[in-house]
Amino acid sequence: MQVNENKEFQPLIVAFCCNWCSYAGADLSGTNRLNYPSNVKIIRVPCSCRVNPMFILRAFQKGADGVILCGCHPGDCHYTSGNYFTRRRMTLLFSMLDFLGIERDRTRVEWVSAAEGAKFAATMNEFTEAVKKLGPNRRLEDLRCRKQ
Amino acid sequence: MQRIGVFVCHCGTNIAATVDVKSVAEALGHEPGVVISQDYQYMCSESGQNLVKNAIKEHNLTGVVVCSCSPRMHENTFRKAAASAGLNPYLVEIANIREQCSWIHKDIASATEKAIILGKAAVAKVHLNAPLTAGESPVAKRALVIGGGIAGIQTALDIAEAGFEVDIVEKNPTIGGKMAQIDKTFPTLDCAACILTPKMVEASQNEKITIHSFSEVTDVKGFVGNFTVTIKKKARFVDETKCTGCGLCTEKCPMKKVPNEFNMGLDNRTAIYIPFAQAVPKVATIDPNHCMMLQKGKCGICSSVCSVGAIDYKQEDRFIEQKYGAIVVATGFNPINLDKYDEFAYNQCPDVVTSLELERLMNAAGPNGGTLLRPSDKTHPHKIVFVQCVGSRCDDSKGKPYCSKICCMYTAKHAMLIREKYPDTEVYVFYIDVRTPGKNFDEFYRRAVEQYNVHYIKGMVGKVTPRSDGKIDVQASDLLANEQLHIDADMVVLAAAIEPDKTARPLATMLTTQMDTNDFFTEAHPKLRPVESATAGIFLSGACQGPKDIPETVAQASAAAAKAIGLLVKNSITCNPCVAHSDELMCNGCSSCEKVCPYGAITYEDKEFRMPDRTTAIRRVASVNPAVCQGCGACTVACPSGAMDLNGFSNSQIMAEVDAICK
Amino acid sequence: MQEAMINRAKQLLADGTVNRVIGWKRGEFAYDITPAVFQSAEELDADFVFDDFTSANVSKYLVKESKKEGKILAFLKPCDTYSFNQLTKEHRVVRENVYIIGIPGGPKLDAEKIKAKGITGILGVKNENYTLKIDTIYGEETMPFYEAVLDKCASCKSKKHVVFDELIGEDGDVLESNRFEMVEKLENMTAQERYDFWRDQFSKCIRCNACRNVCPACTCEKCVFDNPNSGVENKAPADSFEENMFHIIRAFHVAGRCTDCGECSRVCPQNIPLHLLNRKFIKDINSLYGEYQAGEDTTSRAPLNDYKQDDCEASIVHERGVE
Amino acid sequence: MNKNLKEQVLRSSGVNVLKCMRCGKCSGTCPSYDEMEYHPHQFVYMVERGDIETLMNSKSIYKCLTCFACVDRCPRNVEPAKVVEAVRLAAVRQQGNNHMNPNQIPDMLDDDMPQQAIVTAFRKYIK
Repeated sequence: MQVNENKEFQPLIVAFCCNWCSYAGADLSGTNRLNYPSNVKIIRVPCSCRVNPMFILRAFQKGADGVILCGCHPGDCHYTSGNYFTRRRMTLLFSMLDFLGIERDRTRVEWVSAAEGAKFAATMNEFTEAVKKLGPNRRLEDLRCRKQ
Repeated sequence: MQRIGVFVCHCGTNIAATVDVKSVAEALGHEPGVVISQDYQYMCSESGQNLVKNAIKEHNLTGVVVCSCSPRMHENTFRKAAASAGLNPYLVEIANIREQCSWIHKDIASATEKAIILGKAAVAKVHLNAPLTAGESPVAKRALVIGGGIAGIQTALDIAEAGFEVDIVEKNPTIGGKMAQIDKTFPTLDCAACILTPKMVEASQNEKITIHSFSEVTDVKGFVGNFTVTIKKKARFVDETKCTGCGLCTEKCPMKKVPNEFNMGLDNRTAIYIPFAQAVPKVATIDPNHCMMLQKGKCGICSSVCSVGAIDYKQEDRFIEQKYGAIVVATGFNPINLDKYDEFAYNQCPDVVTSLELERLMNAAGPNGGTLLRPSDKTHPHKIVFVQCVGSRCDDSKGKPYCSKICCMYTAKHAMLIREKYPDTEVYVFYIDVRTPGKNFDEFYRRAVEQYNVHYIKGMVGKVTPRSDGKIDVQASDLLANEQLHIDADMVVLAAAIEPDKTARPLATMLTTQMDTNDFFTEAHPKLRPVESATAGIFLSGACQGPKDIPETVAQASAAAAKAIGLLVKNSITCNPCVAHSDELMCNGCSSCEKVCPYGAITYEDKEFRMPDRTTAIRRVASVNPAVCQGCGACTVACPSGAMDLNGFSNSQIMAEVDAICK
Repeated sequence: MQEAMINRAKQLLADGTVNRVIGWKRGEFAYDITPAVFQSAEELDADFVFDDFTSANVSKYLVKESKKEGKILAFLKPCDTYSFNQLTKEHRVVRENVYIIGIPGGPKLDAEKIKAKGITGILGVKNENYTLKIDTIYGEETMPFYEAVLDKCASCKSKKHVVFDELIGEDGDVLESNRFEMVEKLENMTAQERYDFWRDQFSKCIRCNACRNVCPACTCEKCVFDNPNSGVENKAPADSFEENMFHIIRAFHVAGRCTDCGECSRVCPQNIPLHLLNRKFIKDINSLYGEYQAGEDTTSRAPLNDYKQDDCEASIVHERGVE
Repeated sequence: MNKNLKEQVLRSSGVNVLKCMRCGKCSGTCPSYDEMEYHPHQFVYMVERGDIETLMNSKSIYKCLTCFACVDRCPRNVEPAKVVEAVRLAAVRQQGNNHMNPNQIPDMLDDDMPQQAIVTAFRKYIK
């Protein structure tokens, strides 16, 4: 994302949302007209456990400044156990990114149910702000993808 | 070469007011492969769909992107439209520019920019969509109803009526649920037992219905049309097939001081008991916590008096496994625990009772044989105060945030019945609002006021203080008189909020259905699919979905039955084609995918392969059963080689979306 | 030891228990020992080597070898047996087709460390009371034995053979090791310091794929980095991102499967401490999900293919350690 | 209606008066009810309407015992006592409008007066 001198840095946030809870939660925040920044772009996946670490790295590579993964609350997964696997995978992946010195606030896992439109909006507002504070992603970017 | 059509919906002004739909259509028209890009007022309308259909035919489209509302709303609509125009329905992608764009952003420029990006992501994805064909899977012609209250009974009767086998699983020794405990029903004031017990008998006599009383569901596997359920038949220490329900054992049992749940603990029962006279099945049950034989090994009276030898102290929990095509949840409700509302002195004073306790106090089969007496001193109360909304309509920290819905009406009923039977009794009802939507409901409430002279006072009781003279001081506000009142009452009746049964939460986890924050089951759509859960094949009946009165419960029970029947009449159901599949050439056979599959959809076989060096090798490779796979994608990430991929959400499709969004 | 191994191998070949032997033979230099398959007693006598430089883990070769006709004899050091077990668990080797002789483990020597002392032209080595006598073309040199030990051996986790058909020499025990020391040191750095550390390391990567090719956990039929359809196909890193990506994904793919055999770092021509990535995962898994040693058995569920309902949330990463 | 005053009261009390569902439980529970011209539920409603000055000029603001029964029992967590306190603060903050002179206090004491009332009266007098 570009940084102009007279323009506030606008981060690009990619949000992976599971179809059953979080995507529905995002729809609900829309239905209730709860605002969150347009920086957030949602990609629908059937379950949070569909999200491969490669997708997250890919997003950073192509210019995302923050990646958030939303799924059903533990115990509520439409597929029973998907989010439990997600939780382990992402804990380890984020820990590794942190180990490599990548800012840990660029990644997040959040559980948002289909009823939590307000939580979805609040989470997105909060996450966007946190990433905004970090500034553009420089530690895990592909220079060739940087926008002018 | 791809030929993609893009259709941008205005949704009236829902989208068009914040997103410049013309420039979205214009921008997406320049995307690679896009041959036509149009906008239209209402894309989901018939003429909107025709626009899509005609474009598919006219431009020979290979893919369609609709920029509109959430795919959860109209993805199916447009898939069907595409199919009717000869395009594989899975070549349609939706860009959600309403719920996730126009409705949440205010700035037209940034909303439009985002809408274009979402559109581009959908175009990028549809480039990689493959035509998919749905497989089929058989339907087991049997339904399971969990919960044997009026909801469960009605659902079971309706399904049986349609000719299908139904099993009712009830955790208590008898079916009947809450309605069996109720004295009279509003707004007609007919006796609950008179209308419920014939239905209970009908259920027990219907040859299509099997009642598993004193049983619980312990495990659910499988999926729509093909559930395998494990039912635990708890040991009742009485052989159900032999017991005639004569009741001699309950008369002779020496352990007579067990609080009687059916009468809300207002009187006692024996350790071996039949909950009430019309119980179904009418079979005795031994309460192992109080039976001296089971506790200390001494007694055995029931066994010696039983003429058919039905008593079996060695009985153990039994587990049965059964296949079902459909499952209906009817787990019902309970009044909340009132421990934390100190101000109403519920725990201090026996004459402060809940409404359900009052039902038993007034019931002919209740502890006082139908005469309304104070629990403390068995005297006739002359002044009764009803308190509405106890624990309902509260801030989350103080109680339930919702209206319990039934309290206004049953309180009017109680007040009326008391005034009818004991005209010397003064009755006060403290209300915040009187909510009586329903056929003949407001008329009923007005009758309580106008005909029976029940004192309705707008205001809330602030404090209830039992006095040493046996009276109860009720301090309350009368908002219309702008006064604080003190009433020296003989009894106080609390309209406790209702909440879903505690068994519902673990059941929801087993069924993989969703619940709201209050533990009510979430319906698939709040308006259009009110009796289905979001999980296919699981239906909702009665108060497990939200507070409901009896007529509403019965209506929903029949609706749930109709939906279940609609499923059971099919010989097979169309499967979701968005399932995982494995590329055998890349599969390592390492079993990682199998370990994470919640459905056991993955199996392995040794296959012979021709290797690049022209030798042959036997390799262990995974294969996915498309009828069992539900398409979660857990396996795709567990697979290190990337051999496992998911139709409709493939690695390359998701990465294309990522790329388009980040471009 | 070498004698005993050759003799036993010859017996097993002679009585038909096995039809070939996987062991090691000398390469160009004395310290250049590589795995090799021997078909006959003559070949064994001619080339079979087992000495202080014999550190290569042969278990990965058994993925292919165990699927061939007849049984193969494999000599496995304790650390190699963990790799073999892990491969058995993942159905990558056919256990019945391998006759395993457990042999004592290291510590093995690192020729680079000897060369670093300015000692070149190495012809052979001898350990005499922990003084290493090195025979070179320029005469004999000496150095303290432990200064020449391979890093992976210096932090050895176990001398116990977890799978074997017979043993030559004694079986040992699982050891208390200090293997997480360096991981902890890095964890205690600031994010910027960690970033700089890894940038220094990864920027050296020439993507020779030695780490991948030697890794007994990396046995995919087709690696995602070689697969044009995977979306991450990458033959040579073009920039810092691709350097990072390869190592992150590789470490993630072996997380919970890596037995910490240390081969990746041993073979890295650029001396990138790749094992630290794997150890970070092992350390995290041990502390978050309970002690787990990949390859210890053939039945337990790998931590990433398992879960507990009360697992910690991913936010734990944000809550601990140095920012 | 004085908008600034309303905002001041809302800010200093931290109360969201819109959460009130007008059940009147606060007034039903208030031990000072009969002493007050305006009752707890009226405080909440009048603050919502912005009718602050009437409340500031009423003796009711000094009758609240700050016993917090209303706060404890309000089903919607509105916290009426905090509204009363905020209105009282608004009055106290005005210069020269002390409702009570310390010299008057001895005369006001009688046996029925609860001690808490005297303590709060003193507290309310001192700015």
